[in-house]
Amino acid sequence: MKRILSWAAIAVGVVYFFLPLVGMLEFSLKMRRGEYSLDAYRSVMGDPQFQATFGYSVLMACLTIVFGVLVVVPTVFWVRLKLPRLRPFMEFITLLPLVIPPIVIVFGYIRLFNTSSWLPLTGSALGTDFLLMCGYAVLALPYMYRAVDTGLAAIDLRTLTEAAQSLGAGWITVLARVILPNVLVAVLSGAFLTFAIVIGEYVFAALLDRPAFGPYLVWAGGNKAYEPAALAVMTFALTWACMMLIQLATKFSKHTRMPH
Amino acid sequence: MKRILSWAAIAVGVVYFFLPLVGMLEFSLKMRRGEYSLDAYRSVMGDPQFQATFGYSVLMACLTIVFGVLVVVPTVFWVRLKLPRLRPFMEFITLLPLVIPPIVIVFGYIRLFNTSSWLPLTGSALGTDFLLMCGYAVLALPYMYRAVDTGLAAIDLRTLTEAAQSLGAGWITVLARVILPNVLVAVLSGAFLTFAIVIGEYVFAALLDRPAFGPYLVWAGGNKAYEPAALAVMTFALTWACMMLIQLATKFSKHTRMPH
Amino acid sequence: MAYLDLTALQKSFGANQVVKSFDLGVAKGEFVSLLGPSGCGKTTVLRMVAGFETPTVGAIKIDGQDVTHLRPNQRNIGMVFQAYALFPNLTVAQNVGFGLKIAGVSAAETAARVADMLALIGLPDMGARYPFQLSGGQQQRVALARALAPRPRVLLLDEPLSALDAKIRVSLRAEIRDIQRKLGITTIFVTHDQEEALSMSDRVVVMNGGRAEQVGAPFEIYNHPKTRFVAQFVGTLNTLDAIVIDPAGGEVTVQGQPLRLPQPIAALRGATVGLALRPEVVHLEADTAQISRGDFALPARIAAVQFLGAVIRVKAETAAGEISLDLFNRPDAPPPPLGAEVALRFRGQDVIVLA
Amino acid sequence: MAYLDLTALQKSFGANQVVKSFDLGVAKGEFVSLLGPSGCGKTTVLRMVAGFETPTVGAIKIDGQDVTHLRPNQRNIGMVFQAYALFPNLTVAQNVGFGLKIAGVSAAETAARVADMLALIGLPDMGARYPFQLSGGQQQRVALARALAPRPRVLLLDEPLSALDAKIRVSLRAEIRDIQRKLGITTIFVTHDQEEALSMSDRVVVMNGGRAEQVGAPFEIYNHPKTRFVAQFVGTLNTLDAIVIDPAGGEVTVQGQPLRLPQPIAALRGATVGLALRPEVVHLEADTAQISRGDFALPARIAAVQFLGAVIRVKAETAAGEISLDLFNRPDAPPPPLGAEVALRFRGQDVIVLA
Repeated sequence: MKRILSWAAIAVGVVYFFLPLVGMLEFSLKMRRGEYSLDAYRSVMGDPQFQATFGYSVLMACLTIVFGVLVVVPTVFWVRLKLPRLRPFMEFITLLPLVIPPIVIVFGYIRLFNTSSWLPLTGSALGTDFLLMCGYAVLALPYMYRAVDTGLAAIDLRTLTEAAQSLGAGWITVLARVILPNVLVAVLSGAFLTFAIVIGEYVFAALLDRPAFGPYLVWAGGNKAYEPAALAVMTFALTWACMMLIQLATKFSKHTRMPH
Repeated sequence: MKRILSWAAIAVGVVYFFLPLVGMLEFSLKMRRGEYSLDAYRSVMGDPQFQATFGYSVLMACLTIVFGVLVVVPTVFWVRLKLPRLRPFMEFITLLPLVIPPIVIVFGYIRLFNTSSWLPLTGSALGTDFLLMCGYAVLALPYMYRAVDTGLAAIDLRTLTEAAQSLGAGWITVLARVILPNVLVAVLSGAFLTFAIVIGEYVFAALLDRPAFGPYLVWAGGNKAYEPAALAVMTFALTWACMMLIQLATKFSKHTRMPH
Repeated sequence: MAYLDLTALQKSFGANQVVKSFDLGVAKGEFVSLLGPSGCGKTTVLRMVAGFETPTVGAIKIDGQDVTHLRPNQRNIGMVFQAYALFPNLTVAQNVGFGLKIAGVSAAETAARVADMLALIGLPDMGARYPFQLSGGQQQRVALARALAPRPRVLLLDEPLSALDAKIRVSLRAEIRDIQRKLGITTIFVTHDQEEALSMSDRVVVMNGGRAEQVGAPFEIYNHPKTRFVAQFVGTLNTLDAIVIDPAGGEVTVQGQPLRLPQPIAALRGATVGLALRPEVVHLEADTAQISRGDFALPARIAAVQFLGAVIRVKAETAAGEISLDLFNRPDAPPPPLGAEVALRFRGQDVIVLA
Repeated sequence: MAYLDLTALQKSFGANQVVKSFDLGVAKGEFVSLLGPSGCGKTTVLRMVAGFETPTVGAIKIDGQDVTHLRPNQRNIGMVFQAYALFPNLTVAQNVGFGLKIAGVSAAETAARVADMLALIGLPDMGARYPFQLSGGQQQRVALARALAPRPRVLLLDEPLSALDAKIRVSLRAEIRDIQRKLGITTIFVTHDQEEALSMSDRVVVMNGGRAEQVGAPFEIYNHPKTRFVAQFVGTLNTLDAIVIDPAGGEVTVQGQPLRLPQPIAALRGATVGLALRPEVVHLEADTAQISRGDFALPARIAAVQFLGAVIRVKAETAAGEISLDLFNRPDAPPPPLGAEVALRFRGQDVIVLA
């Protein structure tokens, strides 16, 4: 009885998530009257605005990932190895972007870097793009940090480093041959999560007035009928692909699969 | 040298986060010409729209927390105790809301529960509120799940349950006297996180057209000068208070502090 | 009829039969160990007694009452786990009093009983501490007190010493046994460590592949193993081949030397049988001239010497293979040097004939 | 001059002086153990030799070369850790070849050396496996092979057996010692387990509070401890009070009975001195009539009997306190029953006089 109940609970959860998606998928295929077709998708793909905003967001996502990885991985490695007392502080800092509303962050940026400030970033498109990327990096920080931190926690960082050193390895060899290969999966999963978050982000892009995919989605939602559903399905498919990549990356790393 | 470098990196991180806030705080105090004052705050607090939207969001946050706790805690307990093979599946499901853009989720809801659907929730204010709360619960699910799961992982669930049973405890006693007291802190930290996220959320509330605090923040940002800064500072103070409560809750539970 | 009675117990998980027809009667106040390698089913038997698993076939009776299908919280059984399993949010006193509180015992009575229990485990002043403030050994003693506080009918110990350091493990052995004797509580102890089982138990059940291979007192199990598995699992064993000369008279030859065993041998004349020798029954004679005629003595060469403290373990090479033997340390006589030529002496009555 | 030379080493962490003036010379090919309780500084000494810590004061020389301020990767030292520390992303063969690859050894030579090493540790066919596919004991053997592959000048073992099961721990002891002998590599072994230190080492350094209390062969350390700490930390010890009768002649009385020690006593006539007895030098006489005149014998009552297998540990109560003694199991003579009246016999030359 209890077993059935718990399975039922899980079924409810699945429905709760997937029903909206199925509904949207079905609707997105109904653009042509009376039959299912891919017309809505064709219409979306042909829209030059879609192409522009989507390309822009993908580029921003990639830049954010590179920026995030370069900042997070060495910092976490060093804090874990040499400044472990700073870890609670790091945890706290990286939790902030989750609890400070993005609206507040973006207002702060606008206030600080407006055209009359000492660093008028919002004055140029490129400056605003940079600001947007910084914002995205902040948004993604909790996930990137936790992913890398979990990855490094799974290996015995100090002992592996010392073992490699006693075998003649210098710092660069330690990082390149011992540490990186063992956290690559974690870094990848953090990167995919960052990608998914940036692609769907709305508040930052809208308030900084940049031509990103999120605002386009909302605009399309208000002005078109079937295309938004198609867009939503496509976005979902993309993020789903990201999820799958995370899972695959985890599976692929056979050496980290522990017995039992 | 390396030490200095790493401290410098941390300092940069702090500046990156706190400079926008400090700038905003300074600006928010400058409403009265030539001197610092709390005029902007007074103006905000007196705004009936602020009172209404903020109250609405606090209520929604509390409802979301209750809903989330009631769904998540028993599920996680049962899955850990009796269906451990389902855990990867649970991890996957609870990761979904992070990677599916909120826009897509809310479009799905609107599509599924619009006025011409089989369950026209968006037709009434109360129905839309319910939908909004469901959306918030989905948004908060990853954090609530992970908090509770980590809390349950920290205790030896199975053995503690069996120990209590062998001492004569039934299921209710096990849950009330053994399990709950030991995950309370985790549940609280998940709750505070949920609160912070709901208070600052924009996309759901805006697209479902409900009078929440997020849309009010954005509206004020576009239409007022000093008040948005004051609002941002207040929101930040609130979320900061949440963070502190999370930290305090962790500290308070002296029995879970391990000597290591 | 025994106080605790396990009759024809079987347990399968899916297609995997973990316990195959297990019978055991435990007398009131007896301390019985289930000893065996991992996967032998010993823990499953214990968990069936506790009620965490239901037997596929068979019955469990305590003091005449059939408890086979009672739930764990209805059996009045005390259990101590390998992982201590103290409730981290409760103090030591609250942990010990947990079972009493559930049983509805009054606060005053609970307090008195908790104080008694804490005195019994030698931690009378620790009541207000939290588990994380205790060492592993102290935590396990509190777990024992908690299990004993509600005066259970049977005490079950599931490898309670495995998580502890070597020194504490040894001292806690004696302490648990003392407490068990003092309270006279019927106890089942599960372990994979033969020294624990031998040193603590009234009787040992050696388990293998879901069955009991032998049940007996430690001295019996060690000196008169009934099966090859028991002989090899319990203690260290040297094996020698012998040729049967006179089966009825127990006469054999080892490397051409005659040796008389105290009992007849179930083998034909001329057959080869396996003899087993415990390391402590083999004596080392450094001066080969000292051996009198008629004694059985194998010439040997010292191959390894391990100084363990009180005991020195020597490995000697003989024509019949390597033989381990144990000597006591003697302050006036250092262990023999590597490569020394010696003689190994042993008596027919100390030999175990392997089936 | 010794091959590995530690001179006046000191190490402080902040105000905490962990190592206080430590001197040690290790001969080429010698196996030396650092034995002591946790916090005695043994691991810090090892880490200074490895280069993971820099001494506050003092010098470390290997083969005449001062390495005190060399970085760990410049010392050509092999190290094995308690936690195995195999690189999880590399196969066993890649792990073993890691140091050779860094040293720039050719692929062919590396492959040959790796094969040699895997044969040496008895895992010749495991090269293609990943660490997680091996048992703990196998992983630690691979870690040993990895440390040895680049032919280090010194091998450092940091409690390499602590994470392993009791049975594997014992068998790996002998294996490590064999490999060390075969390669003749100078080795420092850190452990808190006295049996490990005694059974494996050429010499043992007993450490306490950041200092070496005694350095000597295991037999020496065990039978002739120089300080009370060494006597009590290494092995089990019974203590008895004795009254000095004739300091120069080594005569004392224990419970009124005269006992002659082989050496003079550094105490005044009439003073009380502590005598220590190892459990294996005390003999138990069940038949008190058997004791001949002139033998020293204390009347006693059996208080506890622990059957450990080869050894039976008996606790006997005497007027001078409880005394533990070890007997070998004898298949034809069960251990004495609890409460039996016996006599304990020991000789003056087996007694340790405590300072």
